[in-house]
Amino acid sequence: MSTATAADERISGSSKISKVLKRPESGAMVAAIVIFLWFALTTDAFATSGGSSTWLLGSSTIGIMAVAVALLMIGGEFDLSAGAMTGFTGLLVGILCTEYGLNIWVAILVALVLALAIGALNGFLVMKTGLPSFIVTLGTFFVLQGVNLAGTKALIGQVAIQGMAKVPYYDQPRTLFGSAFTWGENGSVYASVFWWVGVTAIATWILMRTRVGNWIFALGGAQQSARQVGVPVFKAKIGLFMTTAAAGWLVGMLTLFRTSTVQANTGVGQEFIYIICAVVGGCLLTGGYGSAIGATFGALIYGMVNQGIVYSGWDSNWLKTFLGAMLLGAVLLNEWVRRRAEQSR
Amino acid sequence: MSTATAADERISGSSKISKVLKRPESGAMVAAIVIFLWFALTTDAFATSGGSSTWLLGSSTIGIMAVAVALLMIGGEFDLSAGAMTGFTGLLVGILCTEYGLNIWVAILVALVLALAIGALNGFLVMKTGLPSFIVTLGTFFVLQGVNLAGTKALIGQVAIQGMAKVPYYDQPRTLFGSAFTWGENGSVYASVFWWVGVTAIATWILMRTRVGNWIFALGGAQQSARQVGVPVFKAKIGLFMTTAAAGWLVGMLTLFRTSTVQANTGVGQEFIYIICAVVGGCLLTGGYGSAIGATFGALIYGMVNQGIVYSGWDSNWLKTFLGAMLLGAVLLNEWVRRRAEQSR
Amino acid sequence: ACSGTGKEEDSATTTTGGTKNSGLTYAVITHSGPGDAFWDRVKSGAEKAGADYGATVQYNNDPDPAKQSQLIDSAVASKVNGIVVSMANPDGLEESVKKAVAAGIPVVTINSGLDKFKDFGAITHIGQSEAIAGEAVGARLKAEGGKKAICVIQEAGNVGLEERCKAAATAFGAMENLQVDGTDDAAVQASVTSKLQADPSIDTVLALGGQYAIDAVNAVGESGSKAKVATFDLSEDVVTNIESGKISFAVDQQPYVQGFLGVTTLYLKSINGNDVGGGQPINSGPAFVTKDNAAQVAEFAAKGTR
Amino acid sequence: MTEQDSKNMDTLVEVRKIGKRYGNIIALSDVSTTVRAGEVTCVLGDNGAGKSTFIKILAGSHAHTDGELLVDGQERHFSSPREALDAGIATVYQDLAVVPLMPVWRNFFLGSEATKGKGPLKRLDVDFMKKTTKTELAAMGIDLRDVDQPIGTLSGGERQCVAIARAVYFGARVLILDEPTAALGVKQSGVVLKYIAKARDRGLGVVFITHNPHHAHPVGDRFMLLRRGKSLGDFAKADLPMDELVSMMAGGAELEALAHELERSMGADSAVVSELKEDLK
Amino acid sequence: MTEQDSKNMDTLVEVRKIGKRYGNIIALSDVSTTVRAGEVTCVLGDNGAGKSTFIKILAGSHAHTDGELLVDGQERHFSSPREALDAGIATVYQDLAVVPLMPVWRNFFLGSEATKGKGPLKRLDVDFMKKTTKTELAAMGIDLRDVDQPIGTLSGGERQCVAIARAVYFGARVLILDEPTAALGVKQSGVVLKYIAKARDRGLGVVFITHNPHHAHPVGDRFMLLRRGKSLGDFAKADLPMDELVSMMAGGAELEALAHELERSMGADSAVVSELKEDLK
Ligand SMILES: Nc1ncnc2c1ncn2[C@@H]1O[C@H](COP(=O)(O)OP(=O)(O)OP(=O)(O)O)[C@@H](O)[C@H]1O
Ligand SMILES: Nc1ncnc2c1ncn2[C@@H]1O[C@H](COP(=O)(O)OP(=O)(O)OP(=O)(O)O)[C@@H](O)[C@H]1O
Ligand SMILES: [Mg+2]
Ligand SMILES: [Mg+2]
Repeated sequence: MSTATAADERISGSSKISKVLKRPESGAMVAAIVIFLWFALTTDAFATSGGSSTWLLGSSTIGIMAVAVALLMIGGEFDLSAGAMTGFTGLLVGILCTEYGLNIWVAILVALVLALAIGALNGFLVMKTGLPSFIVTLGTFFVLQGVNLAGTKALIGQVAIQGMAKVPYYDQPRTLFGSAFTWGENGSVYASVFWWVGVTAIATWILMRTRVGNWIFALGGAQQSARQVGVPVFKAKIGLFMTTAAAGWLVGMLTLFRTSTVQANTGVGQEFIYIICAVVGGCLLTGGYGSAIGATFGALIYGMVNQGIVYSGWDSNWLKTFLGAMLLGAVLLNEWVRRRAEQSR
Repeated sequence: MSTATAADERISGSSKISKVLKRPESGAMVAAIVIFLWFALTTDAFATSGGSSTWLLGSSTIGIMAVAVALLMIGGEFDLSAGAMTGFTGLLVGILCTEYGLNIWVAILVALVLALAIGALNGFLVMKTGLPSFIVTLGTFFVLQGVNLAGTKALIGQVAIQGMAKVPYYDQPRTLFGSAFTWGENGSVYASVFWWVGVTAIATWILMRTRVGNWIFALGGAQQSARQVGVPVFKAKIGLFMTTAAAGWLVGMLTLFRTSTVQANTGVGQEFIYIICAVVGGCLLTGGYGSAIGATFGALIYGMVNQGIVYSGWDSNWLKTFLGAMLLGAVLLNEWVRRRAEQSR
Repeated sequence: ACSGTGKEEDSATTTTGGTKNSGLTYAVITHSGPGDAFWDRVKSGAEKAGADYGATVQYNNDPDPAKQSQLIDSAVASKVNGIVVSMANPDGLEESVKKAVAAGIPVVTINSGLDKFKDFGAITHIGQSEAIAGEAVGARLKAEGGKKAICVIQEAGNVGLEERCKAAATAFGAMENLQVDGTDDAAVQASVTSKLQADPSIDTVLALGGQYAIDAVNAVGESGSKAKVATFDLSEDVVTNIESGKISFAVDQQPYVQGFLGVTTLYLKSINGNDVGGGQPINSGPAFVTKDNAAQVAEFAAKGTR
Repeated sequence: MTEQDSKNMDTLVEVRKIGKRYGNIIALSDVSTTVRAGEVTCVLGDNGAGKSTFIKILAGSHAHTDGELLVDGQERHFSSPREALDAGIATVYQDLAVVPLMPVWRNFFLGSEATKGKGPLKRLDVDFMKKTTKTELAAMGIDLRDVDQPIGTLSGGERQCVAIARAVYFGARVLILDEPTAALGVKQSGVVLKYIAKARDRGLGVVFITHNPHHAHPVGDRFMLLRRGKSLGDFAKADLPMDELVSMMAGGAELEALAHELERSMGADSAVVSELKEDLK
Repeated sequence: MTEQDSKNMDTLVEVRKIGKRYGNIIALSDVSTTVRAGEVTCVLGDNGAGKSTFIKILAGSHAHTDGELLVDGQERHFSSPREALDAGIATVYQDLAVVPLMPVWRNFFLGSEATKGKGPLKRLDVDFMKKTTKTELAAMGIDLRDVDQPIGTLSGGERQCVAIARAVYFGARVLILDEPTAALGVKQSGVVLKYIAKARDRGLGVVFITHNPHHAHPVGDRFMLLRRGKSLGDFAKADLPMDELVSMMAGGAELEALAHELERSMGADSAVVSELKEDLK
């Protein structure tokens, strides 16, 4: 009865390559390669060590957030407070150190704990009230945005952290978050790039190879069904919100210790960039489908386009137009690749 | 067999009021009343004729867009280019009139036709490529944003329309779009408020009482099912995108003819405000549920909170924090009302 | 491009002047948000200078210091012949600017960064900080008899705007900030109206951009207040309103000058090794436009160069 | 009804060597049959045999990738269910095609709404639609509390009945039912069988999918058997006594093997086995 | 198995005057019964009678609003299906509870994933899960092409089989099945009946919902009848011959009325009517 032989007459030919191409991230990968080649061939500086370290740096912080946001989106939720969180943690550490002279490591830890608490609160509100996370985290976003602006002004009288470099032990966390390896002629690979790679790897492992990963897919795909087969929905969702918050903290630290400053409006408006990168990387907005590597490629595409346009010397007024056209192009290519793979897998 | 009598033993008591409260917009309505009362009682100017005409004006343009966006969201799609569209149409009319001396009515018509074409293109891309509308219209948004800035700059050498009031026949469309009735002591009800009421009424009629309205609900609720029972999915979706584009045009005209100027960044970032208002008004982000009146109340809440905070004299640095807290409060109240109604309908 | 109505010459970014092509490339990197009228004039000035000298000018901007520093890095990687940069948040740019200087690329700072340009190794600084202009405006408003004022901020958390208001408040006294949503004129007008209604003792409104001055004038009319309106930056409509007395004055920081002189300084460095200013900053303004001199600037305002 | 008779009747729909691939998955290949007016064609087959896929091609919901589909003798390639509906083909899908959040009555009339009034005042005839929904469902033995209830809150069988009542109400020439009785009680199933017989008597062509031989045998005129995406041929009712039908539906020999296996594992006197055997012969 | 016997057996789950309201809709009220080890309790009733609602309370998916639920003699109020699962109650839902976009094998093991390795290296045992899924489904007569296929692309019956196989595989003490055979072919139905009998013989308590008397009668030990949300009582199998069961499932008198009505409208010799009558008596 169960004649499950390898060669089933109900399947037409199938190749290994097309199986790989069927993964959610494959399209974004192809699109990233195309865009890299385009700018490498049309501009002088893009593919040099100096050029590539610039767009790698730009992509890295966005990439870390995009990966976390992708996990959350696969789990069926949004976090609009993710962008403001990067500013919040950075400002908090900056204020605690420059204004109140707190030990820098303690300040960093305090920021992490607060970020996790806010993430947990987001998750708790979403699960307890039954409101869409889009709205709940929008509320948190507004609140954080106000706190960032008014709090910073009230406490240090200006809207940007200054004098961070003079804080004792500044160099220790700077090594961890803000240092760079020189590379090639004038390139420098920043710490945030390594963090990015690490975060992507861990997220991929969790998604593909752990129980929690299985649950994340199920939460986004059909929460009711997941609940019915015994997935701990509540805990898993709160964990996801805390993950994005933690990523926000990480990016806040990376920003603070590389530039030694953060502004009150840092990160505002970025929340959608993260979502965009995740979607370009193959995540479904409705949840239940996507990958961490895809989000990383999405961020890479975004970063390359953003800097590539600068290298091309096009009028910056048109920047957004080029960005829009390239994004659309990348997503279309992405979709096309996936369709082709579906058809001939 | 079919003993469908009025008193079914399987239904416990049910009242008319709770039936009304079960509508999607009921919660937003209650929240709007609460917020109105709050500000009316705690500030002097909020409930005066002057005060209320101010927040009515602020709500009206957002309200028009929110209603159109709500229709689209009920139909299961987003339009992120809606905000930039208001700027685009306003700038276009301004440039055509001040720079090329085109007849003002012709310019208005040209802008409408172009807006509809862009809306149709959005819809066409979404339906043909199978990409999420979030991404497609994001592309259009970026493209429009760039066109607004760079196009305006290239054509008139600056980033805002100037000298509109000197254009021949300016007064005719101004009467239609920009005039105001004086009211009470120092109040003035602008044309846009009337447009807002009209748009809400028409949208409600369409949703509740026409075939197209039935289709819109079905599209968002289960597109595949709708298709299977013969709903013209393609046409209906494109129509919805054209509707938001037309609303963008209307708001563009209302802005241009009230202030006699439009700048290149008009409307950027507003697209999410529209979505927020629709959701506060009871629309589901996932589509298939919501109402036009609800979106109108959502816009009203947003407008009242925005101005009410100013009337209260609170530090405007905290504006966003208050806004976030009030939004969350309104949505929670909204949800609570709906739940109560569900339980005792 | 546009027809010959006396507007600014065609200003594509990569203009290679009508006469010669010097083969030089300069990057202008500012902390402006997109579509900001003030910075648009800085850009126009820089591009005009580039066109005049036959140099290529690449203008880019980002209000986030992390991204602005990446733009500087990009310029260094592209091996430009000089960089003009506005340093609203000097700490955030320090590393990148120093790297550029170390790579042998001459740097000129404009608009803000007066305190730090020397430390970072820039040739000179052009323009005055927002603080100087703000203080001048505050003092003038006070001299005109203002008692209580609001400063309308159209972009939350923008370092430059905050600094303007702060400096104006220092010189004026009772001045409060009002945050508004600069992308929605109806909301700007409504917010200013509300504020004037809520507090009738406000007699002065300071706007930070031409567009918002128009909204403020409308709001004053609507609220029935007698408040005076003053503004940063010019536009055709602002000049018209100054002439008709609805705006008492506008402060012109002469952004065009900042862009033009920035590129000019680099050009002189390239072709002649000059260090303009000799290590001292060069002031670009501010100039006040009132009813008396409005007519003179009207023509330039219409062109979008003032 | 003999093979001869049915040949003389109008052929409404004919498929020739039709096939459907989903990517590299071949769900259906080489299937040929005809749907004739006044005849009930039962499609039988194991789970995953391709029955629903076959149905979806006829209903215009999926386009076929191979072969030909002829409606009234003309070759067609439906690009949407709307076209099939316009050709008079109404379908009850296995997944029901309802919109969970919408009220029952809106679902019932979705795509074919009743209106009243003219011009801009043309509007939904809500009262008529609510009344019709209520009565049509009552006729099937479904006594709804409230037709304003979202259809997602109905029980599985109630939802199924809405889908059937809708197709019957709007069905014009061909009525396709994909496992309509699966979730239904005995009473409701009887009503559905009655509907099918009625539709046949009115001259409609009916395509009926079921796994229940007790449902298939009484109303079916012809039986088409699918197996792993391939057709094993058409049979007229006359050639097919009930027990043969059952054994055919269960894969014949394999069912007997199963009965034997059960006998071994559970003992010959086990209730299941004896019932199975009873069903078999 | 007599009434006497079953009384002596362990009571696993007991419900007392249990009830459930959805807002003002009363879906279930005043239902009492017991689930005993080694016994199959069939829950019968019309569409919308409240069977699934009853099941969902036992499964911890919905909390009851009235009455008491006792597991092993202790009063419980399950707040999530996880708690019910931990108490050894595995359920096949009528709406199957699968995640359409996820591969078959991930769905099979969802919530009870198999892992290997220790500490941070603890990871899913993918090979084992794929193999188990394939073999468990093959044992039910479902021969999948590829367990990596999203479950949403399976046929209705195939999906049903995954849900059943999963519950059987993980079922510990109580197995609840809500219309498991609805979408299944004759062969697959036979396998499910075999599973039920096997589970019973292993000493599990089984709750089985079906509309098919031919499925209910062979395996059921006790029959609980629901009508419009109310219980009409429990019956032991001995007291209930097949024909009485059928008439009870169809609402007894009402079915006869239907047969008469059909006779009038379609003629006494109509195939449907005679089949119905046959079913009736
Ligand atoms: N979430 C809900 N909200 C409101 N009413 C509901 C809800 N779920 C079920 N009902 C109602 O409760 C009644 C019982 O439903 P249930 O699903 O238990 O029936 P059932 O006996 O399983 O029927 P079937 O045999 O058709 O599956 C139905 O009339 C249904 O309309
Ligand atoms: N969208 C799809 N993509 C890939 N495979 C599919 C898709 N839809 C169906 N299939 C496969 O095609 C085969 C036939 O499916 P179909 O739904 O036609 O079966 P069926 O005969 O209706 O079965 P059942 O009696 O269980 O409903 C199944 O094996 C299924 O896995
Ligand atoms: Mg099927
Ligand atoms: Mg049920």
